Amino acid sequence: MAGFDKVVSSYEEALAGLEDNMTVLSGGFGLCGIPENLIAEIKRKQTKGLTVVSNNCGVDDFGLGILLPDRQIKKIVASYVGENAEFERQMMSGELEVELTPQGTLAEKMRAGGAGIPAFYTATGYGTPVAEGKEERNFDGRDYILEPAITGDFAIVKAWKADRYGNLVFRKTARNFNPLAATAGKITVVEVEEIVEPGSLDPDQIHTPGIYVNRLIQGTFEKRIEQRTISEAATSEGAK
Amino acid sequence: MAGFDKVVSSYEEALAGLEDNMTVLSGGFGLCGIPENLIAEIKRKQTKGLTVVSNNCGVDDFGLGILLPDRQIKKIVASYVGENAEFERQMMSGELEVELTPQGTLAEKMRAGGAGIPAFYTATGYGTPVAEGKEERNFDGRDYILEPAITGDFAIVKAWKADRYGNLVFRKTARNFNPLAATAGKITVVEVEEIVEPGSLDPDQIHTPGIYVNRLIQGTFEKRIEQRTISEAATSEGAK
Amino acid sequence: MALSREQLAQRVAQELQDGYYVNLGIGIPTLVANYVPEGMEVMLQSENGLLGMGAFPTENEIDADLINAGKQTVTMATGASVFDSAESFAMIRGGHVDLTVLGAFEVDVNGNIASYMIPGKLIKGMGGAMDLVAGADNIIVTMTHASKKGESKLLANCSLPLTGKGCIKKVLTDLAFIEIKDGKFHLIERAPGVSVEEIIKLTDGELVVPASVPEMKF
Amino acid sequence: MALSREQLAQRVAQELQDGYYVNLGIGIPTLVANYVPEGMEVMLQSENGLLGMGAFPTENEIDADLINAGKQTVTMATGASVFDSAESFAMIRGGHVDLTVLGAFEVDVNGNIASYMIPGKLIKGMGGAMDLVAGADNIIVTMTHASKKGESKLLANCSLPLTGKGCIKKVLTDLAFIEIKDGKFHLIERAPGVSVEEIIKLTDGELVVPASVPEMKF
Repeated sequence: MAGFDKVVSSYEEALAGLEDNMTVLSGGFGLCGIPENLIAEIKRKQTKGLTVVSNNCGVDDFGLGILLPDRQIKKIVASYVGENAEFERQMMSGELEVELTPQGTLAEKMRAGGAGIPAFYTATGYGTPVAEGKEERNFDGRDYILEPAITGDFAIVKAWKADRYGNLVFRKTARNFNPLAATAGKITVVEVEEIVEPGSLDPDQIHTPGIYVNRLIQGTFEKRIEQRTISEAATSEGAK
Repeated sequence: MAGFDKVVSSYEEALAGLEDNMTVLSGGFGLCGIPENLIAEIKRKQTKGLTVVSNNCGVDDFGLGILLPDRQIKKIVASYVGENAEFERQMMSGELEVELTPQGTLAEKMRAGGAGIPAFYTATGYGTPVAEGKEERNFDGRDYILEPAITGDFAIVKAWKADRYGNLVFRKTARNFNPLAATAGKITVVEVEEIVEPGSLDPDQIHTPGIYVNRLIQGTFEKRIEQRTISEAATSEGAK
Repeated sequence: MALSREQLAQRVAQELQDGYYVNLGIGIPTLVANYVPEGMEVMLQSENGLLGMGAFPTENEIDADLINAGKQTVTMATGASVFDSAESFAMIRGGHVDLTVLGAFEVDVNGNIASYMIPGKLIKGMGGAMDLVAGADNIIVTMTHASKKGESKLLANCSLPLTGKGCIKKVLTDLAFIEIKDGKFHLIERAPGVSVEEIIKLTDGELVVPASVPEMKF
Repeated sequence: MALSREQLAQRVAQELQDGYYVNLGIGIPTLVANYVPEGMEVMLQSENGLLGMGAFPTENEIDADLINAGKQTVTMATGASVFDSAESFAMIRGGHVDLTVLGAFEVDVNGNIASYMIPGKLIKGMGGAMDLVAGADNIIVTMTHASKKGESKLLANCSLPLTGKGCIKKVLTDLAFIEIKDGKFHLIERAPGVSVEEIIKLTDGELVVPASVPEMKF
């Protein structure tokens, strides 16, 4: 099984080879489904000058936000960055370069990067600041802009379960950008809640085939909740 | 449940509105995972002048091949068409227009059609007859061609299971082009082996969300095998 | 009188149809889910990757792996499905969502919308808004008709950076329901007790006013 | 002596590495699976949507829903996964497959390959071949060195319509193992008992021959 066994034994090994000024793609939406221990390892390593591609940049003390205080991130490509005071400070002062990218375009750019498609046209962002410097083109009477693919030196991914071959299954909306980041990293590193033996997962129900995965590690997760919202029915039930 | 219940009661109803000269996208690879009863209904209806988009065109007496004798297909977009004598005759005589498209490009064109992407670049086909008349472009030192998306008036799809809302699950390699065709039809019609109640399928394990499905019907399937290949071990075991 | 947030949501809900797949933005649009007419079913799409969003969870149901696009904990409705972000926006960009409801800072007579950035003040990002306005045929923008200072948000030309160009056809404000076509606003309905004159006064872009403008019904 | 089909497959198998994901074309390439070296594991990709193709099924295992790209009934290996055709070619086009082995009619000194059409005679289509040659870095073409009439298939310029341009770097024929670089064929190994002269005679494109050309070992 050696050839396809992707399991590594430490977070240090998981991110071996990650160097200053590399590009890192990260899965996660808000704090949901983020590779929290891999991010913590990047902080521990003190890798600097990173370009990070991720839908969001965490909060001040969790997720990608923890890489901000030591100025480990040089540039971030994201769709929404509004939950983070230090982020705002660095962005406003020009210390942090921010490339705002529409969420669907960001997802599609990662998919394209993994799928060998160098660029695609989309109507999203036409006529807006996102279109600046991009080719515009009309197809069948509608205007589109050309968006290039994104790839990364590393992709860091959080899945629910994996087999040792790196076949991945995600859970609920913690899936989000994770399968896309997984396809577009030169080295794709995945942390999961549970590793099972090959053959335990139904082949029809694997979200990310192991061919995309280089390294795999089992971790424990805080899974912090950003907006804890309870139904009124529940509150009244809770008061019973 | 009425609003999302996609189940129709007859194949006639399933393909109501299909008219001469329309474009039909079909799932299936060879004879595997083809919407065989929907194809039979098109024959029964005697709809003519169709443009059919499908990886293959069946065999003489099964699959899309049964639409050839009555000249129901005007044009086919496919990647491989080699299993069919009548097909070859019509193609050679010029009665049938054939647009050969690389398999991966065909799949991606359908996906793009469903995803609102009018065109994408791919290296597949650069410098070959497939590139004729298409824009060529260099990205990062490599040459690519521009491929437009495909959509259809109808998509005909075969899935394994569905709930009444049209959430689909495919089985093994009968998945192939089916999920892609499903996204790119103005009207997507799906036939399945089993219809279950909404809530019975695991939301994490639905291959095609019901939003893409307009009509759903339960059928019985011959599932003809094109190349019945048995392992030698099995044969010797069989001889025991 | 100007509509309340709840009335805005109620009026939008009148545009729903049985079997609609709907994407509701953050804020007032979210409230629309509370006013789905009796006997009608709609399915809510959340662009982080969920079709069939349910109610907020009870304490016991809370699941960190199940949130909506506003990052709130949610549940799944019967018949829900989950998918990745590329699939979610394939659905949106490909025009498969029947109705999209979202807020805005400004809208203009050419159907342009500005909703995501106030230069120098607010730069949080567009999230999925640019994809939503580019992908949907049927969009309702909900917003107040004018700022607290009385400055119109229905303009001849948007002054803020655009979220989308030429993609808005329907705007519901606290004062009026307005359609956009041929480079003009068209007054369709007014809020109960709000005069046509008041609407005209607070609308900067060219407004076509028919002889009779019915009041909204609730 | 010219290699047999089995020897061709055996020689290709020597290029395998433990943990390789491999796509094997129809014909001789398919046989490579029979010669995976002891103690090594490879996983076979079948472009109709299967990673981890297993052996042919027994009578009892036959499943019409489980075929390979050659439309043969197959089984799944341990750890297999199934996906749709867009995902399958995302994998191929994105360069994730470690080794691709396929047949051809002609190859030329510029790495061009013709394998899918003989105008006026054979027009079956390219299937996945154009995607495979465009997507893979590491491709081995297997074919006979010359036609039965003795016409070379290793040319200065392909005469048939191309399947891919400038994408082939390794060719294994029944006579020789050849690499393509700088617009020339380079003779790397010869089949046991086959003379360098014979290879030169049957190679139309420019062939670089080193002082000593080792025989293939099996």
